[in-house]
Amino acid sequence: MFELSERPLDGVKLRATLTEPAAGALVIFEGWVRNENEGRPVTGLFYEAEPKLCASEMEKIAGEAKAKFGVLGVRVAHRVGQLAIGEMAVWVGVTAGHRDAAFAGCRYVIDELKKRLPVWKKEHYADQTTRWVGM
Amino acid sequence: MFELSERPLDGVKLRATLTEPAAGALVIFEGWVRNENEGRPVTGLFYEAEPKLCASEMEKIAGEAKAKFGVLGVRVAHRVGQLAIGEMAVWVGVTAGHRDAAFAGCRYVIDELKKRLPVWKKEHYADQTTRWVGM
Amino acid sequence: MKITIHYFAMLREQARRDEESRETNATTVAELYAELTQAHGFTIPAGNLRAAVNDAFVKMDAPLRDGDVVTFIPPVAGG
Amino acid sequence: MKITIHYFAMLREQARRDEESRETNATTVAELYAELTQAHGFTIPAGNLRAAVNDAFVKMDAPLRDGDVVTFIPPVAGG
Repeated sequence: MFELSERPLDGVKLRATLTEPAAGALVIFEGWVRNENEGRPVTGLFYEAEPKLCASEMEKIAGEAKAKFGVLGVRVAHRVGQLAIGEMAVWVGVTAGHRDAAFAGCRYVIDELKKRLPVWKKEHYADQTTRWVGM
Repeated sequence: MFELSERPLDGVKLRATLTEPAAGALVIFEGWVRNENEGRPVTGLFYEAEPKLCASEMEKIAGEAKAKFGVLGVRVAHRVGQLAIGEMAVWVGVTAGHRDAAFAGCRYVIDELKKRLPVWKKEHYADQTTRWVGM
Repeated sequence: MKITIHYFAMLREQARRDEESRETNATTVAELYAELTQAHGFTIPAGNLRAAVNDAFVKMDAPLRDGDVVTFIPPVAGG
Repeated sequence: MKITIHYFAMLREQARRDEESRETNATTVAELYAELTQAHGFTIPAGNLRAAVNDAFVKMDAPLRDGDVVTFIPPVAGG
């Protein structure tokens, strides 16, 4: 259900794990490394994570999404290591019978993930400085 | 920005058209043919569309999404012809700087598309009967 | 005057054709649909239809001109 | 008693290590962090941290036992 990867995330493989005949809607969220943050030019990001706590926390979040919204499948992958502009940092896919639940569930999973998952991000700026986001 | 296709939709190619360095979020909606509707077992769907009106109406909807939510890119594809259970009927991808706009924009596009796009759907049921949905 | 009509979905099936060219005295889209309902036995009420003339959506009381291409839009169900 | 500590992100950089084993008299996670802050010059306030003991999240006043593995969780920023 969840994976951390040091290599580029493969959306095609992740999506393939979610197919099922009762699903009428899939909503995918992808987070990409963008070229600026809060007005500062960004050249790249470094992500770091604690694997065991990530896995257990994601199981909880997925369970909550299923209980709250009745979604069918939840699949999440997060990249770690050094990422360039345009690379995919996170992939969240949620299936449901209909689109209301799929949208609500996908939004819930990415919001909770950002609040709760032990993942850290260091921004690299065009002026060669770096910053651990939120610290 | 919009295409109708008689062949399976290629999410990888569609997504590739949306990459840009200022985008931090991509939200994709996929509509899949599911195995039941309103309690009736479904064996397949037939989709039909009016190409010119679809293209002009999708241009309007995409423009509205950009104006309302500040999204960066909008890409939509709709399948036509006979589809089996599990096949993708529609693909909507919306990019934005951040996830709020990407979610709101994607939701807006699929909701408006379903209300306004000249596309029609005939359901095929397990008991061999068929029905034009909504007529 | 001569009007070309394009049919889709249930209208296409009930008219048993994709399109037709027709001499008509109908002066509006709504009048044309009433005439075609007589001819083909359409079952979709006019109030549930939209229409386009020459690739642009119009109201059902839009006037017709010789050579117009009319598309009737049954209730849509994309996605 | 002996405690193993795992460091991530800014704490890893400031401690200049991924982990360490340490003899300590700290009786709670919070006391341990205070001691480590003295040793390594951590700049993240204890109030901004979460912690896990033996792979489960705990409160900062959770007690420590000999052999525990403690992970300090700086403010997260995934996605």
